[in-house]
Amino acid sequence: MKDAGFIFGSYIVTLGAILMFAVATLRRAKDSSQSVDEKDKTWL
Amino acid sequence: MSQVLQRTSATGTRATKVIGALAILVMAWVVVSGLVLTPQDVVQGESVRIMYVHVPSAWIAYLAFIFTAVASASWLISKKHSMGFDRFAGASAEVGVMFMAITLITGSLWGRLTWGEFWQWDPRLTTTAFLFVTYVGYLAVRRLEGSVEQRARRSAVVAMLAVLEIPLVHFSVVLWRSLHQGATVLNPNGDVKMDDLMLFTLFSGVVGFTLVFVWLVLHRQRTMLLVDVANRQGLDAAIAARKIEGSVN
Amino acid sequence: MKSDSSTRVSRGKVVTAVFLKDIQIELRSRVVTNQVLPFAGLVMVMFAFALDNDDVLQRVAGGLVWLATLFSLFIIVQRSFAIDTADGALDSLRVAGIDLSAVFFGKAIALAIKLIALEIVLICGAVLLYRVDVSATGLVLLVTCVICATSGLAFVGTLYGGLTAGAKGRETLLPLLLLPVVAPVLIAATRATEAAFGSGGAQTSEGWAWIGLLAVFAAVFGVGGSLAFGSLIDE
Amino acid sequence: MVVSFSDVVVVYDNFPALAGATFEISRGEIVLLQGPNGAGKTTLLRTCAGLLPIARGSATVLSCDLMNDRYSVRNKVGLLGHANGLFHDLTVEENMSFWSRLIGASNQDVKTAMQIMGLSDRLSATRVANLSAGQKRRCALATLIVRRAQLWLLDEPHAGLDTQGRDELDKTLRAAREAGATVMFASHEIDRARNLATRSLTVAGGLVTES
Repeated sequence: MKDAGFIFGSYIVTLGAILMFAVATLRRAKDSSQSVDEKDKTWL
Repeated sequence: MSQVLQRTSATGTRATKVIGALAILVMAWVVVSGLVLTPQDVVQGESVRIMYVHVPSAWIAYLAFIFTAVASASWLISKKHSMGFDRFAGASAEVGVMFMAITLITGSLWGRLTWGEFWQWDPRLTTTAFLFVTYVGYLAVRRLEGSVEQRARRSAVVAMLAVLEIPLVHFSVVLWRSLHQGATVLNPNGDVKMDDLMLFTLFSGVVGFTLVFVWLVLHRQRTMLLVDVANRQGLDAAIAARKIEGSVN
Repeated sequence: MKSDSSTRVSRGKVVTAVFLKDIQIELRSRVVTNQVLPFAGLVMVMFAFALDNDDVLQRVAGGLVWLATLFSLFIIVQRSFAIDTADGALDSLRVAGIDLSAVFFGKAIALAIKLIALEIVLICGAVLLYRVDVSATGLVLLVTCVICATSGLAFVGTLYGGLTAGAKGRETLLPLLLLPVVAPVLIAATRATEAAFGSGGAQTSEGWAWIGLLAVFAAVFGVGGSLAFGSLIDE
Repeated sequence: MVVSFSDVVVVYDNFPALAGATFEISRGEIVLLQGPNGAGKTTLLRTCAGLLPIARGSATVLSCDLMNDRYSVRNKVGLLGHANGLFHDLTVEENMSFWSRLIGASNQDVKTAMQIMGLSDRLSATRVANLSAGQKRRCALATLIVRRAQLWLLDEPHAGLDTQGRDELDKTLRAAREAGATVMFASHEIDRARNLATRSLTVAGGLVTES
């Protein structure tokens, strides 16, 4: 398995990027959510 | 119910939670199957395992940019100029840029293993790289100052121009490579002989990434709405403050 | 003084007026001749230093000419809109209710003239510095290539220059937006020019396939630009 | 009504430069806008010219609804902003002929306008870059006179002019009014401005009040 580093690397990059994006989005949502009225959150 | 959701995530609903849970499940299966269960490829050996993340992310990235183009066109055409179209276009482009970055990175890692090089001037690769830069530019245009409507108009026009540009870039790169013989790049996923499990894993990858895409876009789009609303409320406060300033004088 | 000011001026007149204004300002201020041209020439010389090999230089001469043109394009486009934003003339144009697609064509034609002047010098420079030969048939190809490629560059440059005019951080945003778009022009113009130069044994006939691409590019962004310019510059 | 604003909010860089402006101006008035710096005078003038989008409220200028269409009003108004809208590398005459060509004005109009603003033969061959601030202002005003706008929007038109230039400007504005035009102008030259104006409005904190 000399290629293991590359293979694991690509899985880590993929999952890591998705996770970071998700966390960043949720955090930003939380930050701006407090000041926003419930009725403006049309999805609830 | 909404109170409970409020505590966990600001932009979540039952639907996004189901999508999120499904996405995690499918992605876990893809990782396990892709890394452990599926066999080696006859030609490529272990490196074929990168395919299970590379190919789906490329698919989703292209899909995301198609959504951006359609949403931008809808914004321009629709009489009401609903901001929902604009937010969807922006969210989709952001997620698309992320998946395109993943595609380029995993692609070059895979390329290093199969071709022995990180990069080949293959038409598809080159077009993908240009697409990536183009949409990074699109996101930069979205960040230019101005009102929500200005952002929507500017970015919708830029997205439409990108639609004009992509075929031109692709065609020119194809023509460029075809005139330079000897540079026939072997197509990595083309010569993989896939058995049922491999096919199923690849298919699961596409499903899993699509779920991830939907989840991310839903949340991102709602976050954009939150930020826009928060800005608007900030504006209300600013107007009130300025009115007081005005009547004192 | 009762008459309405909105006597409509024909598009052609607006195009000519804007075009002549841009050219006249260039003739006065000599920014392209005194600053951009030396810069582009310097780029060509620096390439020669960096590559330091006559054979290589001869082979890549076409590409270097167009790369130097692209670098200069950013500067010329920025200058072209700095003229209009420096003292609020762009606002005056908007208030006067001028047809902005006519402004687009006027500015694009002026930009094309400046670029062509630059390219002629660069190509001559390539002939001298990199020792390339141009045959008579090659010259026809070269002239066609310069005209088609320059129209495309001028349309795209004016379009995105208008978008970034007056925006914060435009110096960095303009290249980011422009570079991917002009990639087809760079590829096609380079191949056509190499064919005209006969670099690496290329035949002149090979070049004509690229001219088609350049023409399509110019047409697409000419039409797209005249439609989009107004809403990009005037929100 | 030439201008009619009702609770107009205009946002500039996330800041409500106009925070609910309500006022009306009828035909033939010369209206002075007074108020401290940053009160919203410039924004008000630019909004009337159709340059800035209106966030809330409703506004009509020369029977064009600015909320739905800020473009059709433009060729009916003339705006002199803080900037002069001139090309500094061109001479006064070249600037004049550029603008008059775009508007379709006759040579005679251009000559008259330049005479009114005291742009002599010697000045007309000078590059704008070499003019003094007051001379640039006069040149900008001359391009405006050629426009023959129905509504004149002037931001500090007196600034930088000498007494003679100010007198000429006032005379020009009165003449335009005689011809049926309406004028809105902001000025810090209160005494002169009061003399010229038929009415004055106070702009403060993004609001407009009668003064």
